[in-house]
Amino acid sequence: STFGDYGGQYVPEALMPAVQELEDAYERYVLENEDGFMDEFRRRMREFGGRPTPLQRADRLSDRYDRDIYLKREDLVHGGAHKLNNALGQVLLAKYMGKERIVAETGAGQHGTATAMAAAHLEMPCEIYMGRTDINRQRPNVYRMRMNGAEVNPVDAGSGTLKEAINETMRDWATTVETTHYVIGSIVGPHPFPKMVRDFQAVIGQEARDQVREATGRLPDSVVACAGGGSNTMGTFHAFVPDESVALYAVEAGGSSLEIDADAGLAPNSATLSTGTDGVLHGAMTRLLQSDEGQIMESHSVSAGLDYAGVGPELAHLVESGRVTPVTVDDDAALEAFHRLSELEGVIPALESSHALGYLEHHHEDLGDLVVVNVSGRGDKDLETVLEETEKRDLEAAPDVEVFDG
Amino acid sequence: STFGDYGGQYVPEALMPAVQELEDAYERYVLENEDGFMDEFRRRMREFGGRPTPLQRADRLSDRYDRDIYLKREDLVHGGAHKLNNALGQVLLAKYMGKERIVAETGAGQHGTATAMAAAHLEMPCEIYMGRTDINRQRPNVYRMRMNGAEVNPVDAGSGTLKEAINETMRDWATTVETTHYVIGSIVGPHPFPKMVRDFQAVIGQEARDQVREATGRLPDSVVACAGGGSNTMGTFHAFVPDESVALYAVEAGGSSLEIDADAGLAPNSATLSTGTDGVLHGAMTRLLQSDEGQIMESHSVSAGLDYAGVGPELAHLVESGRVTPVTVDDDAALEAFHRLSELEGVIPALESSHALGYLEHHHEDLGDLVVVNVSGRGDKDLETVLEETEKRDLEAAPDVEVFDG
Amino acid sequence: MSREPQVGGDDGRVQASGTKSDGGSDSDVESAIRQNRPALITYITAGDPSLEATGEYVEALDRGGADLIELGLPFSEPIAEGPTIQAAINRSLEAGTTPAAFFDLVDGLDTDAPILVMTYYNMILQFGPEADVRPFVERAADVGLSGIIVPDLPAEEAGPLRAACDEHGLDLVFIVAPTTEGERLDRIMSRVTGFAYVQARLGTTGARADVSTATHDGLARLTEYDVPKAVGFGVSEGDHAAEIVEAGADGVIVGSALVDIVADHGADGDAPAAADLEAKARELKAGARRGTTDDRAEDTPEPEQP
Amino acid sequence: MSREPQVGGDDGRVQASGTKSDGGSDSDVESAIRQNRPALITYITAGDPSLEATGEYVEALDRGGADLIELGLPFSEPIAEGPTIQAAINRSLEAGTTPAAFFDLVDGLDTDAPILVMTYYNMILQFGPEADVRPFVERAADVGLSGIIVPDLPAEEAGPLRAACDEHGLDLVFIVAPTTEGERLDRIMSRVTGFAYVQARLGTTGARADVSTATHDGLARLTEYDVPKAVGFGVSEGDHAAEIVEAGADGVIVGSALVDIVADHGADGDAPAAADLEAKARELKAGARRGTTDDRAEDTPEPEQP
Repeated sequence: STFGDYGGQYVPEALMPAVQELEDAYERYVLENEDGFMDEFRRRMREFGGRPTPLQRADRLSDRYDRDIYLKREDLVHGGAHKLNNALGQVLLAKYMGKERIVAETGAGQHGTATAMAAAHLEMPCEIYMGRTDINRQRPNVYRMRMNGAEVNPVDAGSGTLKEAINETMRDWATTVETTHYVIGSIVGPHPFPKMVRDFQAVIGQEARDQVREATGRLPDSVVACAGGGSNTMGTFHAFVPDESVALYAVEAGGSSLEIDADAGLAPNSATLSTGTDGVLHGAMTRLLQSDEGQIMESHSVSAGLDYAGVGPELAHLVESGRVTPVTVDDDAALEAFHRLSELEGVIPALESSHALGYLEHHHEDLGDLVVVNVSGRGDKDLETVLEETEKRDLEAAPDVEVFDG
Repeated sequence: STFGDYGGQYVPEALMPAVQELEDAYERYVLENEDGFMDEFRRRMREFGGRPTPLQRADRLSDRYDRDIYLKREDLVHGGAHKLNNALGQVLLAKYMGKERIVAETGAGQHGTATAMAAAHLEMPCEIYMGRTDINRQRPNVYRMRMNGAEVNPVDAGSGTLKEAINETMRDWATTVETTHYVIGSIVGPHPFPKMVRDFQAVIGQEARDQVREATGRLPDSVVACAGGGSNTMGTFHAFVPDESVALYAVEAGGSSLEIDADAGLAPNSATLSTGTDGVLHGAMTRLLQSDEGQIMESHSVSAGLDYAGVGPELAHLVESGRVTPVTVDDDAALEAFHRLSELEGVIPALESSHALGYLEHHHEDLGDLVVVNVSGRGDKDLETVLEETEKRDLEAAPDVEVFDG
Repeated sequence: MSREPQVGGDDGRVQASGTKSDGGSDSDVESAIRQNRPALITYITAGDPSLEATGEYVEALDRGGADLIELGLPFSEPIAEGPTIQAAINRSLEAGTTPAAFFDLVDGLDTDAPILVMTYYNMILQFGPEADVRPFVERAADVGLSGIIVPDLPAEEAGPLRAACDEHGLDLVFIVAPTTEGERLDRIMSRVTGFAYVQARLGTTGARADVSTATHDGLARLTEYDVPKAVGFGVSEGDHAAEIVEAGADGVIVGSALVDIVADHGADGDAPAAADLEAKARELKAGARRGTTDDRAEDTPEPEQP
Repeated sequence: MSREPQVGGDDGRVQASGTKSDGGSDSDVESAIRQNRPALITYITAGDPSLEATGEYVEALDRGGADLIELGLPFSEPIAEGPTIQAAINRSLEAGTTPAAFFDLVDGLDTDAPILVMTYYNMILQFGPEADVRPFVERAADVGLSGIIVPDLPAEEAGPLRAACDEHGLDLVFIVAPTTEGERLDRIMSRVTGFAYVQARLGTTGARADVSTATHDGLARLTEYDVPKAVGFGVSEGDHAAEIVEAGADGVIVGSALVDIVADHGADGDAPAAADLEAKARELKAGARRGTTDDRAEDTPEPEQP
């Protein structure tokens, strides 16, 4: 149940039986394909989710960087991001386990919308906890969840963002654990969540590894993915971990600065792997953005989807063991990368994924001749944010959008 | 160059050489795969566009209607609709033809965004004409086009919607025809556009026909698709036209009424096939919504993407010959269907596609045991419209979305 | 306006059935050009700002020296027009102009210059109960129109209208664009009657500040064809007309510059633009004549311009 | 507060190393429960509204009859708490409460009731320079704390903390939830020291209007285990305490009801909630005693309730 020193099951006693029940279900259904669970999961991801997603050679980026750049197109998964891989897996598992209801947290809304879609598809009552601040800045995602029939429960505590939503979802789960499954949104939380979510997401790297070999006859020199909680990261990396020739780069949100303001309890970044320290949050020992005393920081990134003070324990372990290299890309470089891919390749990436693309821009010379970058989601959801943030900065890559009536 | 009495090349003399040049290019590149054009097109639609799209059994709709309902998931194409099938084909063709620039019209913005994506992908300068009214009500799509590096030219004439945008794009093309290709957005316009766009879109039905046979061992009893200009309609139907046992239903926007207000020049619907009369618009003889004198009506539908007073000449012909049955679904029923699919299946359909789904709700008993419905696009773009229109109507299928601060 | 040929207008122009140089019989339109060469062809949109005003304006242009008059019958989707004529068409449609009222207007006109109708193909198709060009052509002939120009009807699609025009003795004018070449040019020139409408440049209608050198090239390749050539798109001043005629045109077509005058005067008063239209026609006709003079002086040393 | 055992408080309670019924040596905590059965265990959040006030409040609870006092050391992510204690924790964090200042406060306290610290695992890990539980436990022992309760540390993950507590003579209290069963229950009950914190119902902390019948069931399955059992989650009134003790509990844990009192009085004045806390403690202790009486009358005909 651990990855080196990371992981574990640090949860209230009331949840331990549920966590162990889930562990049992994970082993039987996911690892052993009992009752054909994995077959059904894969079939539904194909027919409902749109898998496999393509691995696309990015011709113009390849020219720009003078090497072969391939994009793994998770933006084409139903719902617009890799999130459904996990949400569908967990909701289906909840059904196999006989649960009657699911709850989930959401920050930017991507996991919430994916869970709501999966729950509608599988006819499972669903409630999503979402911070009040996030609700007000991510209205379209709230609409989508409501359209899919999910309840959206506002969380007013604290800064009203992801951390508080997770806390509140855990409280709900602790109250309703006998009938309810908590669909956690990343490779975080108590065992077996980090392994299970990784296994559901591992399809990204499995496909990409086969596809890049088919397209080029060999393995890539580097694989690059953004890292917040880390589900797209581990999903992309997992199949490549045994390939020692393949360098793995986890690109974190450098935000506006890597310095922490401990007095204010603020980290103006989400660079947990790069700058965090060991501790326990939301059920697992991992790397955290925390004060010397152990209080969790408010993290920050222009990408709400990366904005989390923790990270998956498996990633923490792979970084500690040297297998994965953590790097950072700041808000400005991510915004530039958002515009660059939109304009050069006709793919509008999620702001999360734009961090991976920003790393490519500034460090492509370190990445070898053949690079795979995971485009974890599409950027439609980020348009308003990007416009606002771009205007503040006067970025050169940005288009003028003032075609409206004055 | 005609489909029975429909079709033709009714364009200003200045455009005739370009139309004939295109006809030649269509025959060589598209029909004869010269220089491997179609191979490259198919490869790019696979790798960039995400084809093939799945054919998904809709379990809960199948239960509801007591027959097998399959959804062709064009909402999963890059950009969120079938539009890219055509846009990528034409932009690629423009490149093969040595053109230096493309122009396109857009109404709701779906064709414009698809064209802008394809142009960015293929490094082709691109200008999109869009009515001022549409620009102001479809801002996210304007942003997306600008992000992809396309110019968006507002059209102030008339009611500032699709019809005026087409007129203006034709004027641009008439001025720049030697270096510019006009990427028309549907199976309309002068020959060879209706055939060429159909051929690019025919992949929908080709895939669906193979997929439904693989899934069920037989051909469907009915195929249902919405019809505005008709590109998703013909794209879905084309492969099934020779299968005489398969009934084909083209679902038009019934709007608020099928009655025309000729004095005001308004048709409160877009039911061209069902209620229109023969005439010439935008380069082709086809069915039109027009006054007795021949003035074109302002059409109306809650779905901006269906809101067009003409229709593809091939569809007009297939309706006249009895092969395709035209039917209508009004605004209310389309909105109900939007909510129904979102809630029952976890797929938020475009308002266009919701018309096809609305027909299913009210006439499933006429459709046989095995039905394929084309979900031509996703409904994210329609959320604001649906919320507004739903609120006006107090629809029972609609969720309450008031989770925001007061 | 009756269809009876008239000989001798108040400015000495000759209309109607003249005699072709090859001995064949010219149409009203062709005669008007040949016998008044260099001819001035004027366009305004019927019904802008009202059909009553249009009647006055047509007569003013006639007085001012127009040798042919094109009247636009408005269509809601004028894809070949620039902003000036689009706006005129919108004003006309808002004023309620219908084909029936248009024909009634023309029926009551009495001009020396033959009148042509310029409209889009769908307007022609829809005049009768079914989609059919014949009722329109029949009525056009009845009210004394001399010809038809259809901006969205290329020669390839013109079979039914060509036949109907022939049956009723109307000219069908085709447009020759800068892009029109080879076999297509031959085909168009073999099917056109009245005159060939030579488009001076690519694009839509509209007054422009200079006249393209493309005009010269465009006319040069047409010299082998016998039909009269008139050049339009972008002519707004007498000097333009002079240049065009100098380049070898048989006539000059002016539209947007006249529509601008109508627009400037608006709908106030009783056909307020009439006097200005007449003056503009005079300027343009004089310019065209100047071009002819220059043309004839081509082989002599260039004369001083006034 | 020193760690020297004290005998005899002002209400005659016995603290510190007593003698177990089986002859083994009880801890401070276990003795405080056994010897004051039914024991009243009170919780407040340290630093709400200030550490100075907390000092006063602890002494007030001590005077009011609390047999054990849990002090919450605030953590920014209190996932096991309901809204009442979450709010107290936020107030404490905003007041700048740190573990170092918390320990200093406790070091200066002088109460009859032993004090336990209740905090989340990360706070314990981070007290020293590395992620390690030992510095925290060592300091806790130094300042005279008697035990630790960690709401997010199940027995399975408690190895390092259990070892450190044993080394320093501190009790480590585990929670037993309604869902805790079978082998896990055995394991927890074999590792717990001080008392077993019996969670009356699923969910988070918080005062509720009634006490679940689950309490009875929960206690029934624990009778075979020798360690004292105290019931918490939802106790707010003397009558709740009576019911719980009647059901067989050795102690009653009250938190949110006290935190409510602290919150109601706010930060105005010098520990303004002290008197009310003392009175509430008295009410609860009396209720608990009433439950004992009822409990002992279990086998006799049910008495009339007042």
